[in-house]
Amino acid sequence: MSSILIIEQILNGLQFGVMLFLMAAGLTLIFGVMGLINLAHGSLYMVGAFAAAAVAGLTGSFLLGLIAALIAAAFAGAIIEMVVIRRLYKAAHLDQVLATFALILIFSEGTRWVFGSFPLFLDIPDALSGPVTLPGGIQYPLYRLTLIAIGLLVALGLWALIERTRIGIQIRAGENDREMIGALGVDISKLYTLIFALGAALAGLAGALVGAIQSVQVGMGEPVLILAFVVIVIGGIGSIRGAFVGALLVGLTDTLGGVFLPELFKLFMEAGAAQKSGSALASMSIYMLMGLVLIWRPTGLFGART
Amino acid sequence: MKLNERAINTVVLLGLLALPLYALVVDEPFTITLVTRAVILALAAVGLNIVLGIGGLVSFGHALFFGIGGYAMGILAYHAQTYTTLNLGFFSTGGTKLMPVIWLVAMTVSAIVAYVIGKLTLRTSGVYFIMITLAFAQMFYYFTISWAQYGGEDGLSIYIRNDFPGLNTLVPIQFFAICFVILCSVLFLYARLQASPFGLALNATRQSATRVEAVGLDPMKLKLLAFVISGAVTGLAGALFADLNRFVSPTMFSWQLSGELIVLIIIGGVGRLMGPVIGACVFVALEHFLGGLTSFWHIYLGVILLCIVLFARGGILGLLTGKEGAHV
Amino acid sequence: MKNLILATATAALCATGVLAEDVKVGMITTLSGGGAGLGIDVRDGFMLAIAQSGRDDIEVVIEDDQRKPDIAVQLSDKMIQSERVDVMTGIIWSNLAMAVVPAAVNQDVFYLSPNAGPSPLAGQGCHQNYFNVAWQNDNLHEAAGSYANGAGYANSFILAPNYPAGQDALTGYKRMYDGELAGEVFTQLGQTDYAAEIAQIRASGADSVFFFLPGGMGISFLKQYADSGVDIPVVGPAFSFDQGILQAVGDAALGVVNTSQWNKDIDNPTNAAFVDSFQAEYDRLPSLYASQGFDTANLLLSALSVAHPNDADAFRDALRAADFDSTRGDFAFGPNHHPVQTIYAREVIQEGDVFTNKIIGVALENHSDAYAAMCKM
Amino acid sequence: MSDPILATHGLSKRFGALQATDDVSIDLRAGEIHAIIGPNGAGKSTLIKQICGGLVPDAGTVSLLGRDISGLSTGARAQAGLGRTFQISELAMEDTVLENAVLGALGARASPWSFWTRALGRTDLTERAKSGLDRVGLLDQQDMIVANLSHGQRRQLEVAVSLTLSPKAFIMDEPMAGLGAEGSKTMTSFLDGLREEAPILLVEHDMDAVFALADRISVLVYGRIIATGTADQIRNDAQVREAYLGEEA
Repeated sequence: MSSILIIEQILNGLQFGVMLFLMAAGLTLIFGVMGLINLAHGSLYMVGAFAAAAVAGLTGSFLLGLIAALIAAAFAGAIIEMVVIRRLYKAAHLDQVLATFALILIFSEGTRWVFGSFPLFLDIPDALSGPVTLPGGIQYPLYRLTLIAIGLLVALGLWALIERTRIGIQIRAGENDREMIGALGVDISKLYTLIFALGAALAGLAGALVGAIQSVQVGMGEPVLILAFVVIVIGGIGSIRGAFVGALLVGLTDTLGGVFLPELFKLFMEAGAAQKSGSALASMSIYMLMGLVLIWRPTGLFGART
Repeated sequence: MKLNERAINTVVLLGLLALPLYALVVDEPFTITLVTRAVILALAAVGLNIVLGIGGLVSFGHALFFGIGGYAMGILAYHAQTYTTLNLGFFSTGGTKLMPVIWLVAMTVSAIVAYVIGKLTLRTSGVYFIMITLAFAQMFYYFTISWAQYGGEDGLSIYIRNDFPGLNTLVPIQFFAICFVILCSVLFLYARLQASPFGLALNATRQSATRVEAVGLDPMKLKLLAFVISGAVTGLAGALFADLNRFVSPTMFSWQLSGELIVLIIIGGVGRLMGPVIGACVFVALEHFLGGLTSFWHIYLGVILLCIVLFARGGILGLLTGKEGAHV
Repeated sequence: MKNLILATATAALCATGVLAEDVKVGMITTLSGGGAGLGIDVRDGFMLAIAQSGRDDIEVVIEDDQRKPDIAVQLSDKMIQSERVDVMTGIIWSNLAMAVVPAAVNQDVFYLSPNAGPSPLAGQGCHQNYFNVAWQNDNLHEAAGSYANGAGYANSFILAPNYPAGQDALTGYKRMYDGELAGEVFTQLGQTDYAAEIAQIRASGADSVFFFLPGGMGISFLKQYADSGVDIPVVGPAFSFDQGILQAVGDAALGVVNTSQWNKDIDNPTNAAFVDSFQAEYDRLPSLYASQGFDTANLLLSALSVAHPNDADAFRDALRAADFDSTRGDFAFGPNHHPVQTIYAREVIQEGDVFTNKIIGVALENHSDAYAAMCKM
Repeated sequence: MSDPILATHGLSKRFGALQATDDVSIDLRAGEIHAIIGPNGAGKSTLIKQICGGLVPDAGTVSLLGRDISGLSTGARAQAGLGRTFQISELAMEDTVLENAVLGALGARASPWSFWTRALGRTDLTERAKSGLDRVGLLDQQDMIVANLSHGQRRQLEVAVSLTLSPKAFIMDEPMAGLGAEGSKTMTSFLDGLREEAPILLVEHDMDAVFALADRISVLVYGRIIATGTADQIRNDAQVREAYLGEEA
């Protein structure tokens, strides 16, 4: 296997990882600050993708589509926070799971009701289509490189937001002590709505960005949701840094596992069988990764120790 | 509303028995099948309720045991119906179509797997436990999807239901009878377990593991045993479910199914004897009637579930008895 | 109360066949969730043919299986035990068909498959009451292999999801394809990112790519493939180039060759009428699945004009004769009740704003399936 | 001088830069109340955790009745005879008072592995539980749900649960915390009588209670024991006054 192929696969893993980070960051923030398990986060990803596809389809502008995705997802997030989620902060995890599970049902079927059962079209903008040649002669799609850049920029922005701004201080205070931010004179319910909308917007952004290279369809959020949960659990719930590291780990494991495990199996198996068992193992690999991490560190890589 | 929980329980069980009998009289066999489905789902959820309700462990991977039970049935019956040998290295068998044997295998394998997984996962708690149990179920899900020998994603079809001595299991009411008797036995076991010293200690573990440790008991061992019992019961339900459908597939391992089992319990009432049973009846009824009304029935189901969480803490039983908690 | 008794009595009468001329058809198909588009098309095609027949003695009971095998089994029990249908149809997915069909046909119900054709039901598990009106699962892949030979491809890279239908697809392709394999990859079921596979394709030195990735997987693959700059020609079965999803793929699919037993430009009066009336009725172009639903209904109607399903032997003979005008032109059943039909190679083109397919040649003529010999009926 | 019931030998624990306990050696003798006092963050909680088994020390051992229990789990130490009460009540809040006490009795029997009999139908368990409740004066409240008890009653119940274990030594973490003046007085007189049953290692902030009860007092500052002695000795110890009471010597 050539080194070019390996580098290309690492880039692929990285791109997958940073997109997972966009999902996981919101999820982990919401859990860290509000203590809420939000299964409906994947629905916000879907909302973003559908909004982008609808607006880009009408206006022909991908950028407008992206903006629409951000607004629609943030708006949807703020609405469900104010109508439903707000009543669940003090509830048991179990009630949160059920309520947000119910939200998934409503969002998925609602979207199907509005947009129909067929996938929507969303294409990457012309300016970003096609491959570029990287140093070393690697041909790599420009759009995917852009995704990596956007993901890293968002990560940087989040870090700055949390470490360097007033809202960041409030968020960190909220993670440590929910009562304290009330004492600091912060309007908690406004802060929570804001954080929820921020998380939702990130999910919507991911949905729109990824929707352009995948298919925009009902149910697209659920597999990503499960992966995002895997990411934040590996990283340690509530930790943005953990989500970042976890996302890259999961992205790389999934991509590289799918490529290299069958190759590895071919060393001691007949090719067809190696292909089958290798890819079977690859599909389980991230769950094994998560299992191992949790057995080793029951609160994830960067989670609070008990 | 304040009704006596024991009275409600009696009414529900009697209703669960009366409906199929009525259906038998008016010759509506499908109603019997539908009630049987509710009974089996209830059984699976009763199993989950042992860890979730008494032990406070939110297992988001209980479909794992449901699936193991299903595949235990599928594999044994597959070998029996194709006259092939199942070779495990240390042991080989021609499979079987006898229900009691299948049940025993389903429960044993589920219990063993539960023991291993419990050993690995019970160190974690809260969301970590939720997710790690999910992870194990997902591993089995993906494994069975690519397990070509037993049908992979297509699953395994068993053309004729397995045998129970003295009964014709293909007759809906007779298969219902089997499932109903099992459910009642397990409910009885659950009630005894809940009131037993073990149940008391497990219940205390949920509320304060520190206290349980301070009186010299080991919460880990309590939880592990509960997990094993729970896995075995859900595994048994899985074998029955596969027999009801005469079919087993990886969807029995899916996370949606794990979620549904939790939903059943919350609808009915967490930690209550009949909570899972009431939840299963309501869920199957909603699925059947709403599904017949509109193809967008998931929206309505979602709204109903939301209302239960927001306005009926303690589930339907909590609403009816006026008591949120499970304590009798 | 009186009405209820009356209704029950009527139902009982129907069930015992006193009003023998009425026919009840049970359709279990996917109408909600991710794969709903296929089921909706099958249903609409089927109902269009029933409506056009003008017969009011056929009652069609339609239920949504949510693409879940256990729900499908439950609905099948309901159809047989409660609705007491004579004929069943509608299932889209092979795994659901495997869960439902064997039990149903063993309870003396006829089953007409409008889409799924898993190999066990074509081979050892074939049944006299089971008729497949679409194709055996391998057929379109075999046609793709045959097309690849004709196009002079000698080094294919092939990929499919790691599940039985995916494994069958690669087997089917290899059965007809004579050249070398530059690579063979199983992806994950439901996978949405194919960057890794595309990188492998780029590095493999292949002269052609064959893929079977139904539904959203295919959309993702094609969009990413088009964007990657790899320009090795692609061949696939019709499932990823169907009318319903082509619009979501867009430009990325243009020029791709795919194999299908049907296309809207097949030149026969039945097909032309079907395409026009479907568009008039539902305001969209018909898909492959709609044509299969339409053909299934017409096969049923042709048999019903000869015998009622209560007369099982006569009805079965009438089905086997396949005396109906298919949208595909010639249509006949092989000994295992699976189609013997011509499979075409199509190319994706753009007509105005709409992406659609155009037939460019024949991939396999009067093709049967590889399992017929194993069927002992 | 009799052999100590409970003793620690050179317990040390470091968290990063913080030396939480530093070479702590204390003992608890039959019939006495030995109080540990010290400013916030002095390492009292860390010390208790190391004695009871929640925290593994970097160095040092714990012995009970001359037997080294350092290697045992929390549960096993409780079995061996350490009866513990908590600063914040650790009880099954949804259960009844009696059920909580029966849990203690179960612990004493070390046998929760019974699945068929009713826990509350086993007289061996309920008798033991009720005698514990009687001892703290909660017998009349046995059917109340713990969540409905007053703060003071929960403290008493904590002690009752410990009593069902017939411990060799009590470890009590701030039993007076949150009790009003009246409650503290009752608790003080109750503990006063309890020392005959088993000696008490008492961590407490309420100085009135400490000086009224303790036979000996140890002062923990920055993880070190800086003085041990009777109430009078401690009151007059210059080092204590300086380090703890903040007075200039």
